[in-house]
Amino acid sequence: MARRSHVQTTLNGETVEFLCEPRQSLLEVLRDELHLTGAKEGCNNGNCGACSVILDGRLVNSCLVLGVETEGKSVETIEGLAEPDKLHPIQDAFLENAALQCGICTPGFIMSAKALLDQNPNPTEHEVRYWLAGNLCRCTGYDKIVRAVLDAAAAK
Amino acid sequence: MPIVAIPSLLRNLTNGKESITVPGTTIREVIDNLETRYPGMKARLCEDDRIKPGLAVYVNGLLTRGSILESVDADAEIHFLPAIGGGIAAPK
Amino acid sequence: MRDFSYIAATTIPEAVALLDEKGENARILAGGTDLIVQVREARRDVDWMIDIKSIPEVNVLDYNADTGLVLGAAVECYKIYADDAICDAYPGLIDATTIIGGTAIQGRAGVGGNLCNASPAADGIPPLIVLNATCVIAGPNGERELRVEQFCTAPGQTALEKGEMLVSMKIPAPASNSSSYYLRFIPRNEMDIAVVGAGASVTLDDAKQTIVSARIALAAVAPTPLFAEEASALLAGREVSDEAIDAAAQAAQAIARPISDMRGTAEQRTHLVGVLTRRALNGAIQRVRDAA
Amino acid sequence: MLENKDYKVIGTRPIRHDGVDKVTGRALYGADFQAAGLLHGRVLRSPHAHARITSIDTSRAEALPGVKGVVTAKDLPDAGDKVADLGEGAVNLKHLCDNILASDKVLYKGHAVAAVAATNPHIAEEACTLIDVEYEVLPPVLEVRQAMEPDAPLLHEHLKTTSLGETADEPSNVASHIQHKLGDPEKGFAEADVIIEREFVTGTVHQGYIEPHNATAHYNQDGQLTIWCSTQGAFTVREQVAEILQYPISKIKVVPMEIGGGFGGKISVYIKPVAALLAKKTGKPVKVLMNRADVFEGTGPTPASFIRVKMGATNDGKITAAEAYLAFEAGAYPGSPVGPGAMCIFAPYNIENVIIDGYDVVVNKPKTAPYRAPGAPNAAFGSETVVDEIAEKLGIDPLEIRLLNAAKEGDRRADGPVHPRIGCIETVEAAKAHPHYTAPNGKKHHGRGVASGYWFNIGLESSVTINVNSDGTINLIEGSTDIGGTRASIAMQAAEVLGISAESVNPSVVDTESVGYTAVTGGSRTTYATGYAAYEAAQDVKRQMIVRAAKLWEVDEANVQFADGEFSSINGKEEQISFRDLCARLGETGGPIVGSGTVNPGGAGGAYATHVVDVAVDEETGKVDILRYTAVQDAGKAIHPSYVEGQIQGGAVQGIGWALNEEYIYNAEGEMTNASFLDYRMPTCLDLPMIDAVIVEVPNPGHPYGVRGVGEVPIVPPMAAIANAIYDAIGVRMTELPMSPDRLLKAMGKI
Repeated sequence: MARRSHVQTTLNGETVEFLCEPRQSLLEVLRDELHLTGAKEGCNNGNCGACSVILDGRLVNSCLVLGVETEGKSVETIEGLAEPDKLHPIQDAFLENAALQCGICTPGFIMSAKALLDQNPNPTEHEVRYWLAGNLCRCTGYDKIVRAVLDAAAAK
Repeated sequence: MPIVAIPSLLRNLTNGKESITVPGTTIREVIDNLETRYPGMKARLCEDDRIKPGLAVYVNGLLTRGSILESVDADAEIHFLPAIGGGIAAPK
Repeated sequence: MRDFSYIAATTIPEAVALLDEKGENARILAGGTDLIVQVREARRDVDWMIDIKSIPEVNVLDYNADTGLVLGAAVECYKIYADDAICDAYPGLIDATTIIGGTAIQGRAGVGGNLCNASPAADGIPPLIVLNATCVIAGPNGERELRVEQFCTAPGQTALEKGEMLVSMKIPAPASNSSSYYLRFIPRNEMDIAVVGAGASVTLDDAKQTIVSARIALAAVAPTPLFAEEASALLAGREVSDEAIDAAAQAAQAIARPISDMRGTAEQRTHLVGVLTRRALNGAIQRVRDAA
Repeated sequence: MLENKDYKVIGTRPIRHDGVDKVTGRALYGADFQAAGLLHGRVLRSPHAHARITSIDTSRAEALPGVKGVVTAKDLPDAGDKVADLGEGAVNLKHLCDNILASDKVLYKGHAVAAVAATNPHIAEEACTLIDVEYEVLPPVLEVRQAMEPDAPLLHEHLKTTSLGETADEPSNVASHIQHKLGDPEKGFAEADVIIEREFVTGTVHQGYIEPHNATAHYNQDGQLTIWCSTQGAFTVREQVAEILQYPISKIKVVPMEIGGGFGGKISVYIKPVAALLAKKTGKPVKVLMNRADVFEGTGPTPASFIRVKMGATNDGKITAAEAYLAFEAGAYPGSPVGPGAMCIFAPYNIENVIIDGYDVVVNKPKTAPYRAPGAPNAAFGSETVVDEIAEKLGIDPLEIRLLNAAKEGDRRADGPVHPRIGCIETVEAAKAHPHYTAPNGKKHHGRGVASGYWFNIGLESSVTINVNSDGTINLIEGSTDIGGTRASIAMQAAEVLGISAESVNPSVVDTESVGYTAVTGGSRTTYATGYAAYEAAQDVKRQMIVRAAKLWEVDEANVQFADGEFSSINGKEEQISFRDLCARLGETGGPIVGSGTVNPGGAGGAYATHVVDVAVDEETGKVDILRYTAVQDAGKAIHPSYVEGQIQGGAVQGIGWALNEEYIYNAEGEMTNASFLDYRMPTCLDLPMIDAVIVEVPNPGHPYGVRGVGEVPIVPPMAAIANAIYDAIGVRMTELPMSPDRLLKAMGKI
């Protein structure tokens, strides 16, 4: 077995250190080593977006990033989004719009929406749909999710 | 007396009759009386004094709990139909 | 997932030396969006992943209106389409970079990786072909260049020799009155692999009526992405017309050697080559005409 | 008759109780479960669609460092011994067990053969490659009509066709035949002026929930087995595991974690008994997770089918007779939903003369599982397309012909029973009046289609307990796992009874030792039946509170009333106390109050839906785009309209996926070649417009608030509606699902 590497990264604004095997994805590291289980495994090959996180300001599928690659980088996950006493506006919009049913895809959608609104604060419906096409939801038919993201943009 | 709709696949036992009026105040009594008139009927509907797995009993258009203990009105209409899979696991 | 070792190389010589030393079971890791899945699904045996993202040369994204574009092998898609000058100069390349995977994939995947993965269905390769791209390859014996249409040799196989790696792609500056276009057919609107892909570049005369030259390339209809050389040549000197475009489309269909698989049937693919070639050519011509 | 009256809580849109946990990533799903000393399990699956297992050698896997245990079917109790005990049911037990770990034969690619527990998932995976299994490969049977041929290879040597309790003499792949007959179909067709008969083929499709199956099991030294998992029904897991492991239910506790989608697919157990076997063997907690390919290949999809529909009508549009033949692929073991398919196929219509035959047929594919209105979508694709063709032939508007023939209260269903109060007509009328239907539809290659659908819905057992808190709130304990906001819709019904806000209810979904028996979250029953139980439990609380108020005021209980959240005394003494204030005085009036409600209601009340869709067809590529979609549905009474809309929208979109692209694609060896989200092609948000969900409320007399189940019927109409829209656009009748671009190109004669 390849030696476990020591990795230091910034996770939701805090410096963290962990040991991982090269074959462990960032998703595995988050879930199994750091016990942050908000990012979900839906397909483990980049087709569902349930594991979406933001790496150095850019949306990525954490199942397609090796844990060792995050050395010196900054990772944002769903667990870092809300303030201690206040949800992020996108989280509020998802609740207000009933934009979730089972909720398994929700953390991924919210991280993806955050990455979108960070760089495009006023997206059109088409832009929202294009940006979120890498996030699969099987429950909602997407209607309320798209509305929630548009609402969150308008609320900003 | 309750009326039992005979499923088409059981009409070979009733000489083609589509519905039979039989006495009974429970499903069990109704089936026993059917059996008296049309021997073989009970074996097609029941197993060990219970409705066969996979069969559902409707009384007056409503799905019952599927128990032979279910009581029936004097003018009840009774149907034996395949149980609905509707998101429900295989019958016990 | 099989066990492997990870090394982050910081220079080209270091990466080349590692590739040379470790041999067949070493693989370059850039965006990883294909490689990690392939190793996870045991479709590629890799013992060493050599991460090149810390090497300056593979991160170059340099466009100059006179000399063209140098596109580092590890530059992610999102950086390419975020550059307005590149969007203007090479719209066909932008077409491809905005449809490779979803947004999250585009945050990691790049055209260089798309090329080295050598999928017959790669969306990034037909635009490189029609834009006359050249691959800059580093190896134990120094650097060499190779035309992009010669880079892929079979599904998943490239012309890279032992110890060699792709450093960058060079794309000449666009000629005046020229443009490019890439499209693919997929049953959904995103997140699919091309059933067929078609790219085209055209240069028109000043009146924008006659085709001076054109290049057509196809994806997912042969073991490698194809340069449709004869179809392209048919258009040189022809007036823009449905007849000329149909003739090119038919010539493109003639070189397609598609298979039937879960993504489409051979008959469907051959049919689509005609449809998409016409649409790619018309799209590129329209772009020339729409330009101020 | 229930009226649509004003409620205080019902019909409002509060924030769901589990919402914050789910938008912050804090909600714990099955795969999120962690435990000290946890081992990781992995299942080895068959590479062949049909083969006899001649030997399994696990020694190399066991020798791999990090491997703690390997199990095969030999570790399961011998199901064969149970034949004598259980009679005919024993056959089911063998099938149930063999589907968990194959004993003698593998019947589909992906069939579980063995499993490993190791210190990490990568080692477990590697160990699976070290298990040596020898197979004698047999020819696979991959299609229902092929499987019904007399000379088809047999999956099960002892399987014989049963027809309502009668068993045939010769073995066959046809597990059962059902039939419904009403009136005189021959006479009905003789009366018809126009008769249309068409054949339809539908592909195998998967529920496509985003969360793969998962299970963690642990055996205590005292033999107590605990299973943490995502499931649609913790009690159903307990029953199935008890049967498979021959273990008492009292020794099994199932803890339902949050569940990431099910749609019927998370009722049957797959890896839960395997996790239990591995936990027993290793003495450690073992977590077994499926990956996406495992989910596609190793769990139950809904069946492919062959359907023939014949319908006749008079020139004025009256449907006089209907005939259907439905052959459904059960997968590896009997049990397709051909029964409900046969019962639903003509349910939107009042037809006097009907004959329907259904066949349940085994093939070398995963054993099918329920998927949203199982059987009904396949059936409706056929019947609703034929109705459209009849309307076209007669020059009658397609919604008008549905109104002319619509089923209503008192009409007899083809399968016999008489309809209670139903909302079929109301959904068609609402669709007809909708601005979508009245909007112009004239563009070239654009088309509009409509279709209706029916689903029974179901009742079954539910239990709810309410604990009253001293601050005027209640804790509501339930056993229905919450897949789509049912904590809210159940809590709201209790809140309505007690005159408190939805926020004053704290709903909890608990394990099998902490609440009364509750059947699965499925059959569109949860808001209906568990909501009914919550209503009853709240009524129980109310009754007890009235006793306390009477005691407080020293009046007779009969003189205490409760309305609008206030208890008051009548007949003399003027007293009043709010629910909240009385809650603060429970200690002094007799102690805590616990209310309970249990139900097994029979009046689920069927649901109808009518959908309208506009499509654009690219004639050169065969691609269909959905331009506009309106889904009308009778919800009886929408408790939380947002989540009712969500069910309608989600069901419609699953139907759109089924209509256009989703299918299991098999090669000649019986291998599924598209077992990934990349190639299975479920709709993304870029493939869709907004879905306009229109709720019609025809109260169900079988529920105190008139609730009808809403989860399943929205997936019934989309396939036919889209097929009809495609016909409207390009004049081609599509009879095969999915209506993928290559099939459209073929149908148009382009390839």
